[in-house]
Amino acid sequence: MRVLESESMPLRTSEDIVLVRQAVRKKAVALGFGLVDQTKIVTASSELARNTLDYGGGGVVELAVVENGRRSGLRLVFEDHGPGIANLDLALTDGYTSGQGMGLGLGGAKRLSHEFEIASKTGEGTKVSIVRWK
Amino acid sequence: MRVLESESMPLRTSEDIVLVRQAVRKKAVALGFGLVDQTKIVTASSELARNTLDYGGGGVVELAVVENGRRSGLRLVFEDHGPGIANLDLALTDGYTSGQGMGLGLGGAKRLSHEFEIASKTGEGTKVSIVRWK
Amino acid sequence: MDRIPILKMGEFLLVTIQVDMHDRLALTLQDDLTAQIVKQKSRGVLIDISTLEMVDSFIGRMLGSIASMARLLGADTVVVGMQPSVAITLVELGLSMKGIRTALDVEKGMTALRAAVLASREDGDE
Amino acid sequence: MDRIPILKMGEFLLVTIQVDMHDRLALTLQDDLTAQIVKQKSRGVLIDISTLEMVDSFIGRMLGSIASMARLLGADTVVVGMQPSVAITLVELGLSMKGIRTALDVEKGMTALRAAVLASREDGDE
Ligand SMILES: Nc1ncnc2c1ncn2[C@@H]1O[C@H](COP(=O)(O)OP(=O)(O)O)[C@@H](O)[C@H]1O
Ligand SMILES: Nc1ncnc2c1ncn2[C@@H]1O[C@H](COP(=O)(O)OP(=O)(O)O)[C@@H](O)[C@H]1O
Repeated sequence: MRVLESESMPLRTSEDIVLVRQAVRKKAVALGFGLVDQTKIVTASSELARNTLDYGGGGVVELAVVENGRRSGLRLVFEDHGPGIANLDLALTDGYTSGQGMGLGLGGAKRLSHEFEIASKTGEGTKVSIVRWK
Repeated sequence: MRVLESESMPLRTSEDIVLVRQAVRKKAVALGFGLVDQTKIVTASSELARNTLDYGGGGVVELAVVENGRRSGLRLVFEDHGPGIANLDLALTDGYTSGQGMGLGLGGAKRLSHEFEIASKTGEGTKVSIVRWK
Repeated sequence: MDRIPILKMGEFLLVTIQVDMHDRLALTLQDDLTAQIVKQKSRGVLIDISTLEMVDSFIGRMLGSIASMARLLGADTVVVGMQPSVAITLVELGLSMKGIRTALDVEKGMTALRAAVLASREDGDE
Repeated sequence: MDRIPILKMGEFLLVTIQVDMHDRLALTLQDDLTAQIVKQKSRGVLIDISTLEMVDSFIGRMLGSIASMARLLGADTVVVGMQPSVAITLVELGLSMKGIRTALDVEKGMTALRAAVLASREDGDE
Protein backbone atom coordinates (compact mmCIF):
# COMPACT_ATOMS: atom_id res chain seq x y z
CA MET A 1 0.00 0.00 0.00
CA ARG A 2 1.51 3.32 -1.12
CA VAL A 3 0.62 6.60 0.57
CA LEU A 4 -0.02 9.38 -1.97
CA GLU A 5 -0.85 12.16 0.45
CA SER A 6 -1.67 12.42 4.12
CA GLU A 7 -2.77 14.91 6.72
CA SER A 8 -3.31 14.84 10.48
CA MET A 9 -6.13 16.31 12.54
CA PRO A 10 -6.47 16.61 16.32
CA LEU A 11 -9.36 15.05 18.23
CA ARG A 12 -9.87 17.05 21.40
CA THR A 13 -13.51 18.21 21.37
CA SER A 14 -16.82 17.05 19.95
CA GLU A 15 -16.50 19.81 17.31
CA ASP A 16 -13.34 18.08 16.13
CA ILE A 17 -15.41 14.99 15.32
CA VAL A 18 -17.53 17.13 13.00
CA LEU A 19 -14.41 18.53 11.34
CA VAL A 20 -13.04 15.02 10.82
CA ARG A 21 -16.33 13.87 9.26
CA GLN A 22 -16.22 16.82 6.89
CA ALA A 23 -12.57 16.26 5.96
CA VAL A 24 -13.24 12.57 5.32
CA ARG A 25 -16.24 13.42 3.15
CA LYS A 26 -14.15 15.86 1.15
CA LYS A 27 -11.39 13.34 0.52
CA ALA A 28 -13.91 10.63 -0.39
CA VAL A 29 -15.57 12.94 -2.90
CA ALA A 30 -12.19 13.91 -4.36
CA LEU A 31 -11.34 10.22 -4.78
CA GLY A 32 -14.58 9.73 -6.72
CA PHE A 33 -16.38 7.59 -4.11
CA GLY A 34 -20.10 7.19 -4.80
CA LEU A 35 -22.61 8.64 -2.31
CA VAL A 36 -23.15 5.39 -0.40
CA ASP A 37 -19.41 4.72 -0.15
CA GLN A 38 -18.83 8.27 1.07
CA THR A 39 -21.52 7.83 3.71
CA LYS A 40 -20.03 4.54 4.89
CA ILE A 41 -16.50 5.85 5.41
CA VAL A 42 -17.77 9.10 6.97
CA THR A 43 -19.95 7.13 9.40
CA ALA A 44 -17.06 4.81 10.30
CA SER A 45 -14.82 7.84 10.89
CA SER A 46 -17.40 9.39 13.18
CA GLU A 47 -17.64 6.25 15.30
CA LEU A 48 -13.87 5.89 15.66
CA ALA A 49 -13.27 9.60 16.25
CA ARG A 50 -15.79 9.52 19.10
CA ASN A 51 -14.05 6.52 20.65
CA THR A 52 -10.68 8.28 20.47
CA LEU A 53 -12.21 11.25 22.24
CA ASP A 54 -14.52 9.54 24.76
CA TYR A 55 -12.47 6.50 25.70
CA GLY A 56 -8.96 7.46 24.60
CA GLY A 57 -9.11 10.92 26.17
CA GLY A 58 -8.39 12.56 22.83
CA GLY A 59 -5.77 11.93 20.17
CA VAL A 60 -5.14 12.36 16.47
CA VAL A 61 -6.37 10.96 13.21
CA GLU A 62 -4.28 10.62 10.07
CA LEU A 63 -6.19 10.78 6.78
CA ALA A 64 -4.27 9.28 3.88
CA VAL A 65 -4.99 8.71 0.22
CA VAL A 66 -3.49 5.32 -0.55
CA GLU A 67 -2.94 3.14 -3.58
CA ASN A 68 -2.56 -0.58 -3.98
CA GLY A 69 -1.79 -1.59 -7.54
CA ARG A 70 -4.59 -0.03 -9.56
CA ARG A 71 -6.90 0.59 -6.60
CA SER A 72 -7.02 3.85 -4.74
CA GLY A 73 -8.60 4.27 -1.34
CA LEU A 74 -8.83 6.24 1.85
CA ARG A 75 -6.99 5.17 5.00
CA LEU A 76 -7.80 6.60 8.42
CA VAL A 77 -5.63 5.95 11.45
CA PHE A 78 -6.95 6.95 14.87
CA GLU A 79 -4.45 7.04 17.68
CA ASP A 80 -4.64 7.93 21.35
CA HIS A 81 -2.54 7.49 24.48
CA GLY A 82 -5.46 6.63 26.69
CA PRO A 83 -6.06 3.62 28.95
CA GLY A 84 -6.11 1.08 26.09
CA ILE A 85 -8.48 -1.85 25.69
CA ALA A 86 -7.93 -4.86 27.94
CA ASN A 87 -10.17 -7.27 26.03
CA LEU A 88 -10.24 -6.62 22.28
CA ASP A 89 -12.65 -9.43 21.43
CA LEU A 90 -15.15 -8.08 23.91
CA ALA A 91 -14.72 -4.51 22.66
CA LEU A 92 -15.38 -5.67 19.10
CA THR A 93 -18.57 -7.49 20.08
CA ASP A 94 -21.69 -5.75 18.76
CA GLY A 95 -23.67 -4.37 21.64
CA TYR A 96 -20.82 -4.26 24.16
CA THR A 97 -20.10 -0.85 25.62
CA SER A 98 -18.27 0.12 28.78
CA GLY A 99 -19.94 3.54 28.58
CA GLN A 100 -23.29 4.87 27.45
CA GLY A 101 -22.88 3.90 23.80
CA MET A 102 -24.69 1.37 21.67
CA GLY A 103 -21.62 -0.82 21.40
CA LEU A 104 -21.65 -0.64 17.62
CA GLY A 105 -18.74 1.70 16.97
CA LEU A 106 -15.91 -0.79 16.51
CA GLY A 107 -17.95 -3.59 14.90
CA GLY A 108 -19.82 -1.13 12.72
CA ALA A 109 -16.65 0.67 11.60
CA LYS A 110 -15.16 -2.69 10.71
CA ARG A 111 -18.15 -3.65 8.55
CA LEU A 112 -18.22 -0.24 6.91
CA SER A 113 -14.55 -0.58 5.90
CA HIS A 114 -12.65 -2.93 3.66
CA GLU A 115 -9.71 -3.26 6.01
CA PHE A 116 -9.66 -2.89 9.75
CA GLU A 117 -6.80 -3.19 12.21
CA ILE A 118 -6.75 -2.50 15.90
CA ALA A 119 -3.82 -2.50 18.30
CA SER A 120 -4.12 -1.58 21.93
CA LYS A 121 -2.04 -1.92 25.07
CA THR A 122 -3.40 -1.35 28.53
CA GLY A 123 -2.00 1.86 29.93
CA GLU A 124 -0.44 2.86 26.60
CA GLY A 125 -3.19 3.59 24.19
CA THR A 126 -5.13 2.47 21.15
CA LYS A 127 -4.59 2.63 17.41
CA VAL A 128 -7.33 1.78 14.93
CA SER A 129 -6.72 1.81 11.21
CA ILE A 130 -9.33 1.42 8.48
CA VAL A 131 -9.17 1.49 4.69
CA ARG A 132 -11.98 1.81 2.22
CA TRP A 133 -11.07 1.17 -1.42
CA LYS A 134 -12.77 2.93 -4.26
CA MET B 1 -63.93 4.97 6.86
CA ARG B 2 -65.71 3.74 3.73
CA VAL B 3 -64.80 0.43 2.09
CA LEU B 4 -64.61 0.76 -1.70
CA GLU B 5 -63.65 -2.81 -2.52
CA SER B 6 -62.46 -5.79 -0.59
CA GLU B 7 -61.21 -9.32 -1.10
CA SER B 8 -60.26 -12.18 1.19
CA MET B 9 -57.33 -14.55 0.97
CA PRO B 10 -56.59 -17.69 2.97
CA LEU B 11 -53.43 -18.08 5.05
CA ARG B 12 -52.67 -21.78 5.34
CA THR B 13 -49.13 -22.30 4.01
CA SER B 14 -45.95 -20.28 3.69
CA GLU B 15 -46.69 -19.92 -0.05
CA ASP B 16 -49.88 -18.08 0.96
CA ILE B 17 -47.74 -15.42 2.66
CA VAL B 18 -46.00 -14.83 -0.68
CA LEU B 19 -49.37 -14.53 -2.43
CA VAL B 20 -50.59 -12.03 0.15
CA ARG B 21 -47.43 -9.93 -0.25
CA GLN B 22 -47.97 -9.90 -4.01
CA ALA B 23 -51.67 -9.01 -3.71
CA VAL B 24 -50.86 -6.18 -1.29
CA ARG B 25 -48.16 -4.85 -3.60
CA LYS B 26 -50.62 -4.91 -6.52
CA LYS B 27 -53.27 -3.00 -4.60
CA ALA B 28 -50.72 -0.47 -3.31
CA VAL B 29 -49.47 0.16 -6.83
CA ALA B 30 -53.04 0.52 -8.11
CA LEU B 31 -53.72 3.08 -5.37
CA GLY B 32 -50.72 5.08 -6.53
CA PHE B 33 -48.52 4.45 -3.45
CA GLY B 34 -44.86 5.42 -3.98
CA LEU B 35 -42.19 2.72 -3.88
CA VAL B 36 -41.25 3.24 -0.22
CA ASP B 37 -44.89 3.25 0.88
CA GLN B 38 -45.54 0.08 -1.11
CA THR B 39 -42.56 -1.57 0.54
CA LYS B 40 -43.71 -0.56 4.01
CA ILE B 41 -47.22 -1.97 3.71
CA VAL B 42 -45.98 -5.12 1.95
CA THR B 43 -43.45 -5.70 4.73
CA ALA B 44 -46.08 -5.14 7.42
CA SER B 45 -48.41 -7.59 5.65
CA SER B 46 -45.69 -10.19 5.53
CA GLU B 47 -45.03 -9.92 9.27
CA LEU B 48 -48.71 -10.19 10.19
CA ALA B 49 -49.45 -12.95 7.70
CA ARG B 50 -46.65 -15.01 9.20
CA ASN B 51 -48.02 -14.49 12.71
CA THR B 52 -51.49 -15.59 11.59
CA LEU B 53 -49.93 -18.72 10.16
CA ASP B 54 -47.28 -19.54 12.75
CA TYR B 55 -49.04 -18.53 15.96
CA GLY B 56 -52.71 -18.44 14.93
CA GLY B 57 -52.58 -21.81 13.17
CA GLY B 58 -53.74 -20.20 9.91
CA GLY B 59 -56.60 -17.88 9.09
CA VAL B 60 -57.64 -15.27 6.57
CA VAL B 61 -56.71 -11.78 5.54
CA GLU B 62 -59.11 -9.23 4.14
CA LEU B 63 -57.59 -6.63 1.80
CA ALA B 64 -59.74 -3.53 1.42
CA VAL B 65 -59.40 -0.27 -0.43
CA VAL B 66 -60.79 2.34 1.95
CA GLU B 67 -61.57 6.03 1.88
CA ASN B 68 -61.80 8.63 4.60
CA GLY B 69 -62.86 12.01 3.33
CA ARG B 70 -60.40 12.77 0.59
CA ARG B 71 -57.84 10.20 1.62
CA SER B 72 -57.68 6.73 0.17
CA GLY B 73 -55.78 3.89 1.72
CA LEU B 74 -55.27 0.19 2.08
CA ARG B 75 -56.69 -1.73 5.04
CA LEU B 76 -55.58 -5.24 5.91
CA VAL B 77 -57.36 -7.35 8.51
CA PHE B 78 -55.70 -10.58 9.65
CA GLU B 79 -57.90 -12.99 11.56
CA ASP B 80 -57.35 -16.40 13.09
CA HIS B 81 -59.07 -18.69 15.55
CA GLY B 82 -55.89 -19.77 17.25
CA PRO B 83 -54.85 -19.64 20.90
CA GLY B 84 -54.98 -15.84 21.17
CA ILE B 85 -52.52 -13.60 22.96
CA ALA B 86 -52.64 -13.52 26.76
CA ASN B 87 -50.51 -10.42 27.25
CA LEU B 88 -50.88 -7.87 24.46
CA ASP B 89 -48.40 -5.35 25.89
CA LEU B 90 -45.75 -8.00 26.05
CA ALA B 91 -46.53 -9.23 22.53
CA LEU B 92 -46.18 -5.68 21.21
CA THR B 93 -42.82 -5.16 22.88
CA ASP B 94 -39.98 -5.02 20.37
CA GLY B 95 -37.76 -8.04 20.80
CA TYR B 96 -40.32 -10.24 22.55
CA THR B 97 -41.06 -13.52 20.82
CA SER B 98 -42.60 -16.70 22.21
CA GLY B 99 -41.17 -18.56 19.22
CA GLN B 100 -38.03 -18.33 17.09
CA GLY B 101 -38.79 -14.88 15.68
CA MET B 102 -37.07 -11.56 16.19
CA GLY B 103 -40.01 -10.15 18.09
CA LEU B 104 -40.42 -7.31 15.63
CA GLY B 105 -43.54 -8.39 13.73
CA LEU B 106 -46.24 -6.62 15.73
CA GLY B 107 -44.24 -3.54 16.73
CA GLY B 108 -42.75 -3.24 13.25
CA ALA B 109 -46.12 -3.64 11.51
CA LYS B 110 -47.51 -0.93 13.78
CA ARG B 111 -44.74 1.51 12.89
CA LEU B 112 -45.04 0.71 9.20
CA SER B 113 -48.77 1.50 9.26
CA HIS B 114 -50.79 4.63 9.98
CA GLU B 115 -53.42 2.82 12.01
CA PHE B 116 -53.08 -0.35 13.99
CA GLU B 117 -55.62 -2.26 16.03
CA ILE B 118 -55.31 -5.59 17.74
CA ALA B 119 -57.94 -7.63 19.51
CA SER B 120 -57.30 -11.04 20.97
CA LYS B 121 -58.98 -13.41 23.38
CA THR B 122 -57.27 -16.42 24.87
CA GLY B 123 -58.74 -19.57 23.36
CA GLU B 124 -60.68 -17.66 20.73
CA GLY B 125 -58.22 -16.05 18.37
CA THR B 126 -56.60 -12.87 17.19
CA LYS B 127 -57.55 -10.06 14.85
CA VAL B 128 -55.06 -7.44 13.70
CA SER B 129 -56.08 -4.57 11.50
CA ILE B 130 -53.78 -2.04 9.84
CA VAL B 131 -54.37 0.90 7.52
CA ARG B 132 -51.87 2.78 5.45
CA TRP B 133 -53.14 6.00 3.86
CA LYS B 134 -51.89 7.24 0.54
CA MET C 1 -24.63 27.36 16.53
CA ASP C 2 -25.51 26.21 20.04
CA ARG C 3 -29.20 25.42 19.61
CA ILE C 4 -31.34 23.87 16.94
CA PRO C 5 -34.65 25.77 16.66
CA ILE C 6 -37.91 24.00 17.50
CA LEU C 7 -41.01 25.19 15.67
CA LYS C 8 -44.53 24.84 17.00
CA MET C 9 -47.11 23.83 14.38
CA GLY C 10 -50.48 23.47 16.05
CA GLU C 11 -50.23 20.48 18.35
CA PHE C 12 -46.99 19.29 16.76
CA LEU C 13 -43.37 20.33 17.04
CA LEU C 14 -41.12 20.51 14.01
CA VAL C 15 -37.35 20.29 14.12
CA THR C 16 -35.30 20.65 10.98
CA ILE C 17 -31.73 19.56 11.53
CA GLN C 18 -29.70 21.58 9.08
CA VAL C 19 -26.22 21.33 10.45
CA ASP C 20 -23.73 18.57 11.01
CA MET C 21 -24.40 18.33 14.76
CA HIS C 22 -21.64 17.87 17.26
CA ASP C 23 -22.52 15.61 20.15
CA ARG C 24 -23.32 18.31 22.73
CA LEU C 25 -25.63 20.03 20.27
CA ALA C 26 -27.49 16.74 19.81
CA LEU C 27 -27.88 16.34 23.57
CA THR C 28 -29.10 19.93 23.91
CA LEU C 29 -31.72 19.27 21.23
CA GLN C 30 -32.89 16.22 23.12
CA ASP C 31 -33.33 18.24 26.32
CA ASP C 32 -34.95 21.20 24.57
CA LEU C 33 -37.44 18.96 22.80
CA THR C 34 -38.48 17.22 25.98
CA ALA C 35 -39.03 20.56 27.66
CA GLN C 36 -41.06 21.87 24.72
CA ILE C 37 -43.28 18.80 24.53
CA VAL C 38 -44.25 19.35 28.14
CA LYS C 39 -44.62 23.12 27.81
CA GLN C 40 -46.64 23.05 24.59
CA LYS C 41 -48.54 19.89 25.46
CA SER C 42 -47.57 18.60 22.04
CA ARG C 43 -49.02 15.42 20.62
CA GLY C 44 -46.38 14.85 18.02
CA VAL C 45 -42.80 15.59 16.99
CA LEU C 46 -41.52 15.74 13.43
CA ILE C 47 -37.75 15.59 13.01
CA ASP C 48 -36.63 16.43 9.49
CA ILE C 49 -33.21 14.91 8.79
CA SER C 50 -33.32 15.28 5.01
CA THR C 51 -30.17 17.38 4.97
CA LEU C 52 -28.25 15.03 7.27
CA GLU C 53 -25.60 13.26 5.24
CA MET C 54 -24.80 10.77 7.97
CA VAL C 55 -26.42 9.20 11.00
CA ASP C 56 -23.95 7.45 13.28
CA SER C 57 -24.74 5.43 16.40
CA PHE C 58 -24.70 8.57 18.55
CA ILE C 59 -27.30 10.42 16.48
CA GLY C 60 -29.26 7.20 16.04
CA ARG C 61 -29.37 6.76 19.79
CA MET C 62 -30.44 10.39 20.22
CA LEU C 63 -33.34 9.89 17.81
CA GLY C 64 -34.36 6.74 19.68
CA SER C 65 -34.18 8.52 23.04
CA ILE C 66 -36.26 11.41 21.78
CA ALA C 67 -38.91 8.98 20.53
CA SER C 68 -38.98 7.09 23.85
CA MET C 69 -39.18 10.20 25.98
CA ALA C 70 -41.82 11.75 23.73
CA ARG C 71 -43.84 8.54 24.02
CA LEU C 72 -43.70 8.75 27.81
CA LEU C 73 -45.00 12.31 27.53
CA GLY C 74 -47.84 11.25 25.22
CA ALA C 75 -46.36 12.39 21.93
CA ASP C 76 -45.53 10.43 18.79
CA THR C 77 -42.31 10.99 16.87
CA VAL C 78 -41.75 10.68 13.15
CA VAL C 79 -38.31 11.01 11.60
CA VAL C 80 -38.64 12.47 8.16
CA GLY C 81 -36.57 12.45 4.99
CA MET C 82 -33.80 10.01 5.82
CA GLN C 83 -31.58 9.77 2.76
CA PRO C 84 -31.40 6.30 1.18
CA SER C 85 -27.59 6.29 1.50
CA VAL C 86 -28.00 6.96 5.21
CA ALA C 87 -30.50 4.10 5.59
CA ILE C 88 -28.21 1.68 3.76
CA THR C 89 -25.31 2.67 6.02
CA LEU C 90 -27.41 2.33 9.18
CA VAL C 91 -28.30 -1.22 8.24
CA GLU C 92 -24.63 -2.12 7.83
CA LEU C 93 -23.65 -0.27 10.99
CA GLY C 94 -26.02 -2.65 12.74
CA LEU C 95 -28.16 0.05 14.29
CA SER C 96 -31.79 -0.80 14.84
CA MET C 97 -33.77 2.31 15.49
CA LYS C 98 -36.35 0.41 17.46
CA GLY C 99 -39.57 2.26 17.88
CA ILE C 100 -38.87 5.00 15.39
CA ARG C 101 -41.41 5.83 12.74
CA THR C 102 -40.13 7.28 9.51
CA ALA C 103 -41.71 9.10 6.60
CA LEU C 104 -40.43 10.31 3.25
CA ASP C 105 -41.10 14.00 3.73
CA VAL C 106 -42.71 16.47 6.13
CA GLU C 107 -46.11 16.16 4.44
CA LYS C 108 -46.18 12.39 4.74
CA GLY C 109 -44.85 12.72 8.27
CA MET C 110 -47.80 14.96 9.16
CA THR C 111 -50.19 12.37 7.72
CA ALA C 112 -48.60 9.71 9.90
CA LEU C 113 -48.72 11.90 13.02
CA ARG C 114 -52.35 12.93 12.48
CA ALA C 115 -53.36 9.31 12.01
CA ALA C 116 -51.50 8.32 15.19
CA VAL C 117 -53.08 11.09 17.24
CA LEU C 118 -56.54 10.32 15.88
CA ALA C 119 -56.12 6.62 16.59
CA SER C 120 -54.98 7.20 20.17
CA ARG C 121 -57.95 9.54 20.76
CA GLU C 122 -60.42 6.95 19.49
CA ASP C 123 -58.87 4.37 21.80
CA GLY C 124 -59.11 6.71 24.78
CA ASP C 125 -55.47 5.94 25.06
CA GLU C 126 -53.10 3.55 23.41
CA MET D 1 -39.12 -23.48 -7.37
CA ASP D 2 -37.77 -25.50 -4.45
CA ARG D 3 -34.12 -24.47 -4.52
CA ILE D 4 -32.19 -21.31 -5.15
CA PRO D 5 -29.05 -22.08 -7.16
CA ILE D 6 -25.63 -21.50 -5.63
CA LEU D 7 -22.81 -20.61 -8.03
CA LYS D 8 -19.15 -21.26 -7.34
CA MET D 9 -16.81 -18.45 -8.40
CA GLY D 10 -13.28 -19.36 -7.46
CA GLU D 11 -13.11 -19.35 -3.68
CA PHE D 12 -16.42 -17.52 -3.36
CA LEU D 13 -20.05 -18.59 -3.62
CA LEU D 14 -22.63 -16.43 -5.35
CA VAL D 15 -26.35 -16.60 -4.70
CA THR D 16 -28.76 -14.46 -6.67
CA ILE D 17 -32.18 -14.40 -5.09
CA GLN D 18 -34.58 -13.82 -7.95
CA VAL D 19 -37.88 -14.94 -6.50
CA ASP D 20 -40.15 -13.81 -3.72
CA MET D 21 -39.04 -16.56 -1.33
CA HIS D 22 -41.48 -18.41 0.87
CA ASP D 23 -40.15 -19.25 4.30
CA ARG D 24 -39.22 -22.88 3.66
CA LEU D 25 -37.30 -21.88 0.55
CA ALA D 26 -35.32 -19.40 2.66
CA LEU D 27 -34.48 -22.08 5.21
CA THR D 28 -33.43 -24.49 2.45
CA LEU D 29 -31.10 -21.84 1.04
CA GLN D 30 -29.57 -21.39 4.46
CA ASP D 31 -28.88 -25.14 4.78
CA ASP D 32 -27.62 -25.48 1.19
CA LEU D 33 -25.24 -22.57 1.61
CA THR D 34 -23.74 -23.95 4.81
CA ALA D 35 -23.20 -27.32 3.12
CA GLN D 36 -21.57 -25.70 0.07
CA ILE D 37 -19.22 -23.53 2.15
CA VAL D 38 -17.90 -26.68 3.79
CA LYS D 39 -17.76 -28.71 0.57
CA GLN D 40 -16.11 -26.02 -1.55
CA LYS D 41 -13.96 -24.65 1.27
CA SER D 42 -15.24 -21.22 0.30
CA ARG D 43 -13.79 -18.08 1.81
CA GLY D 44 -16.68 -15.81 0.96
CA VAL D 45 -20.37 -15.67 0.15
CA LEU D 46 -22.06 -13.02 -2.00
CA ILE D 47 -25.82 -12.80 -1.73
CA ASP D 48 -27.39 -10.62 -4.39
CA ILE D 49 -30.77 -9.32 -3.25
CA SER D 50 -31.10 -6.57 -5.85
CA THR D 51 -34.37 -7.98 -7.19
CA LEU D 52 -35.88 -8.45 -3.70
CA GLU D 53 -38.63 -5.89 -3.25
CA MET D 54 -38.98 -6.56 0.45
CA VAL D 55 -36.95 -7.90 3.35
CA ASP D 56 -39.05 -8.75 6.39
CA SER D 57 -37.81 -9.91 9.77
CA PHE D 58 -37.79 -13.54 8.61
CA ILE D 59 -35.55 -12.91 5.62
CA GLY D 60 -33.47 -10.48 7.68
CA ARG D 61 -32.94 -13.17 10.29
CA MET D 62 -32.01 -15.67 7.57
CA LEU D 63 -29.37 -13.30 6.18
CA GLY D 64 -28.01 -12.78 9.67
CA SER D 65 -27.88 -16.54 10.33
CA ILE D 66 -26.11 -17.20 7.05
CA ALA D 67 -23.49 -14.59 7.92
CA SER D 68 -22.95 -16.03 11.42
CA MET D 69 -22.69 -19.61 10.25
CA ALA D 70 -20.40 -18.66 7.37
CA ARG D 71 -18.20 -16.80 9.86
CA LEU D 72 -17.91 -19.94 12.00
CA LEU D 73 -16.84 -21.83 8.88
CA GLY D 74 -14.22 -19.20 8.03
CA ALA D 75 -16.12 -17.40 5.28
CA ASP D 76 -17.18 -13.75 5.00
CA THR D 77 -20.62 -12.77 3.74
CA VAL D 78 -21.56 -9.68 1.78
CA VAL D 79 -25.17 -8.84 0.96
CA VAL D 80 -25.32 -7.02 -2.31
CA GLY D 81 -27.74 -4.63 -4.02
CA MET D 82 -30.24 -3.90 -1.27
CA GLN D 83 -32.78 -1.47 -2.69
CA PRO D 84 -32.94 1.89 -0.88
CA SER D 85 -36.69 1.44 -0.26
CA VAL D 86 -35.90 -1.88 1.42
CA ALA D 87 -33.22 -0.29 3.62
CA ILE D 88 -35.56 2.53 4.67
CA THR D 89 -38.25 -0.01 5.58
CA LEU D 90 -35.80 -2.18 7.53
CA VAL D 91 -34.82 0.79 9.66
CA GLU D 92 -38.47 1.47 10.54
CA LEU D 93 -39.19 -2.21 11.09
CA GLY D 94 -36.50 -2.00 13.75
CA LEU D 95 -34.37 -4.77 12.33
CA SER D 96 -30.66 -4.50 12.94
CA MET D 97 -28.79 -6.81 10.67
CA LYS D 98 -25.91 -7.08 13.07
CA GLY D 99 -22.76 -8.37 11.53
CA ILE D 100 -23.88 -8.12 7.92
CA ARG D 101 -21.69 -6.40 5.40
CA THR D 102 -23.40 -4.82 2.43
CA ALA D 103 -22.27 -3.56 -0.96
CA LEU D 104 -23.97 -1.74 -3.79
CA ASP D 105 -23.45 -4.35 -6.46
CA VAL D 106 -21.71 -7.67 -7.15
CA GLU D 107 -18.51 -5.97 -8.32
CA LYS D 108 -18.20 -3.87 -5.16
CA GLY D 109 -19.16 -6.94 -3.14
CA MET D 110 -16.25 -8.85 -4.68
CA THR D 111 -13.90 -5.98 -3.79
CA ALA D 112 -15.08 -6.16 -0.19
CA LEU D 113 -14.73 -9.95 -0.02
CA ARG D 114 -11.26 -9.95 -1.58
CA ALA D 115 -10.12 -7.29 0.89
CA ALA D 116 -11.54 -9.28 3.80
CA VAL D 117 -9.88 -12.52 2.70
CA LEU D 118 -6.57 -10.78 2.10
CA ALA D 119 -6.72 -9.09 5.48
CA SER D 120 -7.46 -12.31 7.35
CA ARG D 121 -4.58 -14.04 5.52
CA GLU D 122 -2.14 -11.30 6.49
CA ASP D 123 -3.24 -11.61 10.09
CA GLY D 124 -2.78 -15.37 10.08
CA ASP D 125 -6.30 -15.27 11.35
CA GLU D 126 -8.74 -12.62 12.42
N1 LIG E 1 -9.89 4.36 21.86
C1 LIG E 1 -10.33 3.58 22.85
N2 LIG E 1 -9.70 3.56 24.06
C2 LIG E 1 -10.14 2.78 25.07
N3 LIG E 1 -11.24 1.99 24.98
C3 LIG E 1 -11.91 1.96 23.82
C4 LIG E 1 -11.51 2.75 22.70
N4 LIG E 1 -12.38 2.49 21.68
C5 LIG E 1 -13.27 1.61 22.14
N5 LIG E 1 -12.99 1.26 23.44
C6 LIG E 1 -13.73 0.30 24.27
O1 LIG E 1 -14.48 -0.57 23.44
C7 LIG E 1 -15.85 -0.52 23.80
C8 LIG E 1 -16.72 -0.77 22.58
O2 LIG E 1 -16.56 0.28 21.66
P1 LIG E 1 -17.67 0.52 20.56
O3 LIG E 1 -17.93 -0.75 19.82
O4 LIG E 1 -17.22 1.68 19.73
O5 LIG E 1 -18.97 0.89 21.37
P2 LIG E 1 -19.37 2.22 22.16
O6 LIG E 1 -18.52 3.33 21.57
O7 LIG E 1 -20.81 2.40 21.90
O8 LIG E 1 -19.05 1.96 23.60
C9 LIG E 1 -16.06 0.83 24.42
O9 LIG E 1 -17.20 0.87 25.24
C10 LIG E 1 -14.73 0.98 25.18
O10 LIG E 1 -14.78 0.26 26.39
N1 LIG F 1 -51.91 -14.32 15.60
C1 LIG F 1 -51.31 -14.60 16.78
N2 LIG F 1 -51.82 -15.57 17.60
C2 LIG F 1 -51.21 -15.85 18.77
N3 LIG F 1 -50.10 -15.24 19.23
C3 LIG F 1 -49.56 -14.28 18.47
C4 LIG F 1 -50.12 -13.90 17.21
N4 LIG F 1 -49.37 -12.91 16.70
C5 LIG F 1 -48.38 -12.67 17.58
N5 LIG F 1 -48.49 -13.50 18.65
C6 LIG F 1 -47.61 -13.52 19.84
O1 LIG F 1 -46.91 -12.29 19.94
C7 LIG F 1 -45.50 -12.52 19.96
C8 LIG F 1 -44.76 -11.37 19.32
O2 LIG F 1 -45.08 -11.31 17.95
P1 LIG F 1 -44.14 -10.53 16.95
O3 LIG F 1 -43.87 -9.17 17.49
O4 LIG F 1 -44.74 -10.62 15.59
O5 LIG F 1 -42.75 -11.32 17.01
P2 LIG F 1 -42.38 -12.76 16.39
O6 LIG F 1 -43.33 -13.02 15.26
O7 LIG F 1 -40.97 -12.59 15.95
O8 LIG F 1 -42.50 -13.73 17.51
C9 LIG F 1 -45.33 -13.84 19.26
O9 LIG F 1 -44.10 -14.45 19.60
C10 LIG F 1 -46.54 -14.60 19.75
O10 LIG F 1 -46.34 -15.10 21.05
